Amino acid sequence: METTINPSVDLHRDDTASKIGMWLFIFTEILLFGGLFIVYSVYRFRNPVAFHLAHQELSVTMGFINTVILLISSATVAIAITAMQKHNKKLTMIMLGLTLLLALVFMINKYFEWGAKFEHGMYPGSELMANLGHGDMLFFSLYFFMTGLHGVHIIIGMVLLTITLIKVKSGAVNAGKYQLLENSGLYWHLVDLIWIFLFPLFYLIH
Amino acid sequence: MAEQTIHHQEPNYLEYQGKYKGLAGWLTTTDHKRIGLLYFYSMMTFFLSGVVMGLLMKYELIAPGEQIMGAQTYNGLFTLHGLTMIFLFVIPGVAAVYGNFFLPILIGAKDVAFPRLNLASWYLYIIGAIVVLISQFMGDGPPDTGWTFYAPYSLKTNTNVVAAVTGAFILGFSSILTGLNFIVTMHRMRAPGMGWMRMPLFCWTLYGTGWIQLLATPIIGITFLMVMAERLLGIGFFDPTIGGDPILYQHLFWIYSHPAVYIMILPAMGVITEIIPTFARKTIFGYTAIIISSMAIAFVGYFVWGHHMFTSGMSSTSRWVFSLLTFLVAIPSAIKVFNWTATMYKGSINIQPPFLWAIAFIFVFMIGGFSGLVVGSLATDIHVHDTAFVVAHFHYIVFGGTGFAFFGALHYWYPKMFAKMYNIRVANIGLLIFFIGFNLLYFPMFYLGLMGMPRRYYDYIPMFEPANLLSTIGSWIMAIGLTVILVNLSRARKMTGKAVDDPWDGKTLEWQIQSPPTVENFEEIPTVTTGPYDYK
Amino acid sequence: MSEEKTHVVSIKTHLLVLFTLIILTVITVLITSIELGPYNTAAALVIATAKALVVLLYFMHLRFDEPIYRIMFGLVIAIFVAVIIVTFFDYLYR
Amino acid sequence: MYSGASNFVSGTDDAFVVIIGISVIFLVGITAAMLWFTYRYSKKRNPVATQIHGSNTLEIIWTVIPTILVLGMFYYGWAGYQPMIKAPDDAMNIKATARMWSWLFEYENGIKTDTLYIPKDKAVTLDMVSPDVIHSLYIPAFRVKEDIVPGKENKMWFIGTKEGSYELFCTEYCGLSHSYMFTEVKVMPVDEFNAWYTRMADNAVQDSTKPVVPGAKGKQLVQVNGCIACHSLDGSKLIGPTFRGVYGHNVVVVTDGKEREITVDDEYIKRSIYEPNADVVKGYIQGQMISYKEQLSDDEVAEIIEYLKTLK
Ligand code: HEA
Ligand code: HEA
Ligand code: HEC
Ligand code: CUA
Ligand SMILES: [Cu+2]
Repeated sequence: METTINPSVDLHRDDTASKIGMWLFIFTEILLFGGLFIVYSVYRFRNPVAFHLAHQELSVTMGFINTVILLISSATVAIAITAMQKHNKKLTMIMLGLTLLLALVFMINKYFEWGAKFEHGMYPGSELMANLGHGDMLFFSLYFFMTGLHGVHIIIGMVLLTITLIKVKSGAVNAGKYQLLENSGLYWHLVDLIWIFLFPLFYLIH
Repeated sequence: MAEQTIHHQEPNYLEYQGKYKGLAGWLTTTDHKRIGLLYFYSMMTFFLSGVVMGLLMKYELIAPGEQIMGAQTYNGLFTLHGLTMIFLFVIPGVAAVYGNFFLPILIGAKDVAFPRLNLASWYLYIIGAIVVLISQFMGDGPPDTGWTFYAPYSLKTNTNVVAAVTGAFILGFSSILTGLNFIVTMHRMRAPGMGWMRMPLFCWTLYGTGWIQLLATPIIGITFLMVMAERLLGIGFFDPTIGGDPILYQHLFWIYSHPAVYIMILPAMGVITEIIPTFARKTIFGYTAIIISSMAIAFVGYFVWGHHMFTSGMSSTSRWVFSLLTFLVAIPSAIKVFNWTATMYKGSINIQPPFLWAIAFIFVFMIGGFSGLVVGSLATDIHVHDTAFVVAHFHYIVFGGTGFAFFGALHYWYPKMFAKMYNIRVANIGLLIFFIGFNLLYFPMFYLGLMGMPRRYYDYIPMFEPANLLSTIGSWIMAIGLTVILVNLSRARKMTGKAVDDPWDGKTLEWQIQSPPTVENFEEIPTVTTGPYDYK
Repeated sequence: MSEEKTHVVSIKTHLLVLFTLIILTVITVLITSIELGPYNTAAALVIATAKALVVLLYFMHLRFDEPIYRIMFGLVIAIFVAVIIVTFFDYLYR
Repeated sequence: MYSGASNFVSGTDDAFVVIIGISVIFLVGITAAMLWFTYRYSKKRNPVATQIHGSNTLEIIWTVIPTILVLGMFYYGWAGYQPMIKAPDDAMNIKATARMWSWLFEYENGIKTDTLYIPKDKAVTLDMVSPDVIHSLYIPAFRVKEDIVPGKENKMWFIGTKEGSYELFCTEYCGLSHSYMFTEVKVMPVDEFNAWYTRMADNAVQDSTKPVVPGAKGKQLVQVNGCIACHSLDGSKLIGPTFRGVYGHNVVVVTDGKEREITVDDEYIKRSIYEPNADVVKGYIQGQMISYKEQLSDDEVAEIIEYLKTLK
């Protein structure tokens, strides 16, 4: 009777399992955005002219800067993992901090970008938006919805990275056990991946 | 039997006392068996309330004109009935209850890969259910859109669509996480010697189901989010007055909801595949073929969604493409039916309630499937789309398929789960009444559909009265049958004496351990040396 | 990490990858700013896909992981693409 | 089955016969096999099972045969559907408007009806539009059905081949009175139809010249445009307020979120019809009634008002 161990607590640690789990989760996220990409491509196909004109309202510079920021942040997370593998805790923490910082800059940028739109009276539910032509309405609906949802993912990613950073600091995540770091890294790359497609779709293509 | 209690030293999962006792012990459990039962009890509650709604609807339809409710109530009822039955009963259904309970045992593991996530899925399920429930009482009243939430009606109606959609969204996440958990479990936790090709076939169907849950559910999640955004924020996606395309909504909805019907049926087929060899005392016929057919159903099932939209005004090209693909998805189902039948050939059949449920399943599943062929064909679907014929099709295949398998599984695994045996005779009688009622209830709907009675009709012209009357009477007979079955099962719980560990002489791993299983399932992780259905 | 051999990607590789990604981004911006008609979209999407691949293979370690991850990822994308194609059977022929 | 009355009946019914026929054969065969096995190989009669692991030949056979059968079914379904795609060029055009919860048919010469009248043996095309939500036009006897999607013009065509009246249902769920969105198709011999067609057109011309009973025209308009789906004539409350005694009575309306009391006069009724959401009667839901600006001219609204005055 001494074996009153709870199996779930007792479970041996299985990093591969959590990695597969993370990848599966990433697949669902891809499909989540996938649904939106379907909507985007259908409406773009049906309203080519309006989408072309509407996209000119977005600032390529702003989008470009944000793309580069996210790319760099992806690199810093990747480096954080390398550093961890090389037992360099300090570098890991610096890289994670850098990533968080870049994420913050991204959000601030977004804030100004959206803010500028709002100032022009362009926001969900606004009069201006309600009076847009059909194609433009769809473009901006999609723009707000997709970048908004992406923003939500950035925030989730930031929370994850912060937790990881704290755990790295406390040593709970270490060179022998860094699956959490790897998983938050994967998540962060996913956020980057999605942006890689959002950027040309909204800012570039015409 | 008495010696077994001495023999096994560990407490079984029902008696086990962890940190918390009583109800709290259940609500904080991470034991896959207890979570399975949590699902079971909550699901039965929802199922029975859905059943009551069904009976009320049938009563309303007994004759033309108003019987017991107004049109608004009726519209709210079939919406809630559909939501409850689909999202709260059959989609989690067999997988969440029996998958949770038996998947780890069948592959020789102590638990699923992520036990805490597993519990979280159940909580999400309950929260989703509560939100759906809240939608009935909050705002401007129960949603009245049908479970399909077609735009633009769902954007226009003043009823409480947002809450219902939110509930469904949360339920979707619960489903995704369960699927994820199962897939990882099968990848990582098979006992030594249990290669992929030695897994019991129920596990294989759960594997296929898991992938559908992962890849299809997010699509409906995002679609529902768009509906919410459209209703709350005033941005447009589907409303035609601002350029949206309502047909695109239907595409997105069915991109999920067609694969979802295979989420419902695959584990059900898996259960049947477990039951038949056990009672035929014979190894399964065509093990590999059944695996391939499960995977084929899961895969092809992604590409047939358009058959729900044959009259929606989509292009004729996509109409025939979807019709063709729909017919292709019928083939793997056919393979399964043939293999089941072949397994019975030259067996030594032990005729027990689970086996009778399996046969009843195959019969009603065939009727459902064949009527699926009728609606899968272009010309005929133009005639019967959105009529009572479709309602008959899906009750035959959803209730007849998943529902029958659910009860079959309950009779099959009951002695393992609770270590009690129910009264076999009463179980058989219950099944008989249930089966007669079922056919009397739904068969007339085929006829009604062919005659042209549309579905979601609160009232109808006198021509349709006789068949409707018959159908209503069927619903009462079926209610009697189900009552007999459930009373029989719940009385068994209180019976004294303990069922033997392997009452059916099964060969899969769950029968090799004690009933009820211990917390850890196995005292020692078994090493597997043969295939799952090794009868000699 | 018991069973899987861990592959350490050097920091230099990561920096190189980052550099490639930024170059690719600059190229898309430049390409799409000139008039190429329909090729415009194609070019932007091809480059985006290339970038995504680089991120997947290096940052996300797909190149160094067991093949199972690549297989799963490939299948998921294949299904998604097929779904889009099937959807467009409607819109292309309306 | 239901006897048919259009050119598509034979194609569709053939598909039914083929699919249901094959299905019944398999259903009976497999059920019989199962029951026989259960009986013949029960534990009592066959105490020891023979272990058979499978047979590739059989698997191939029962994959290939259903595949062929299923492709045959697909073919019949397609063959029955294919002629529905394109209408002949000489078809007669009728505009069908579906709205919550009534039907309106407009003919080429301008007459409007709420029942569909068509000549026998002549191709008819329906141009189908909906101003509010999705509906679906279904004539069981013709084996035709097509959704009516707002913002999109769907078409349907057929030839009525048998004289008589047939049910016409709405089969896409469209809200409260979905099940009452019901009317009929009348297939008439060609000369009878032509006589009806010109008579109706003449009536329309006469109406504008000859004075008739006050409100008669308005009454017709109210029926044809489906107002009575939501407004009762007997004082009971449906989706909208009753028409009985509306004219001249006082009503509380909500305008821009503020309540005010007004007396129903010509001006107000006109606004209620053209911009129903401007003043919403208290206790009723905004957005249910849609604007009739496109459908009803000023003159017609005046006729309706005349009619409403008669409803005391
Ligand atoms: C468990 C759920 C489930 C399953 C498994 C299925 C299985 C199938 N369904 Fe069904 N379906 C639903 C649940 C399900 N369906 C629901 C809920 C709806 C309505 C949704 C709504 O609108 O509210 C629906 C609606 C629906 C439609 C839309 C109808 C309409 O609205 O007009 C169509 C059209 O093609 C269809 C087809 C099929 C087909 C071809 C199969 C096939 O997979 C069936 C395959 C099985 C067999 C064919 C029988 C076994 C085979 C043999 C015995 C061998 C012999 C076979 C041959 C010779 C081929 N279904
Ligand atoms: C698993 C899925 C499932 C199940 C099990 C059922 C079960 C039933 N359904 Fe179904 N139904 C759906 C899924 C399901 N349904 C869906 C998805 C729709 C479409 C919704 C939409 O259009 O949006 C639908 C729509 C639908 C309609 C069509 C509405 C319309 O189009 O107008 C009708 C009409 O009668 C109906 C009836 C019934 C009945 C009578 C039952 C019952 O099962 C009846 C059988 C009765 C019993 C089985 C016994 C009851 C027993 C007791 C009460 C005693 C209990 C006692 C103890 C516990 C001691 N349902
Ligand atoms: C889909 C349902 C619907 C249809 C069809 C409909 N109405 Fe209405 N109607 C309403 C509702 C709901 C209101 C009350 C809310 C409002 O004022 O918008 C209303 C209000 C009115 C009023 C103001 C009544 C009062 O008591 O002040 C008039 C007049 C009116 N409708 C006329 C018509 C006419 C004429 C038609 C047909 C050409 C018509 N309606 C068709 C739903 C409908
Ligand atoms: Cu119009 Cu249903
Ligand atoms: Cu389907």
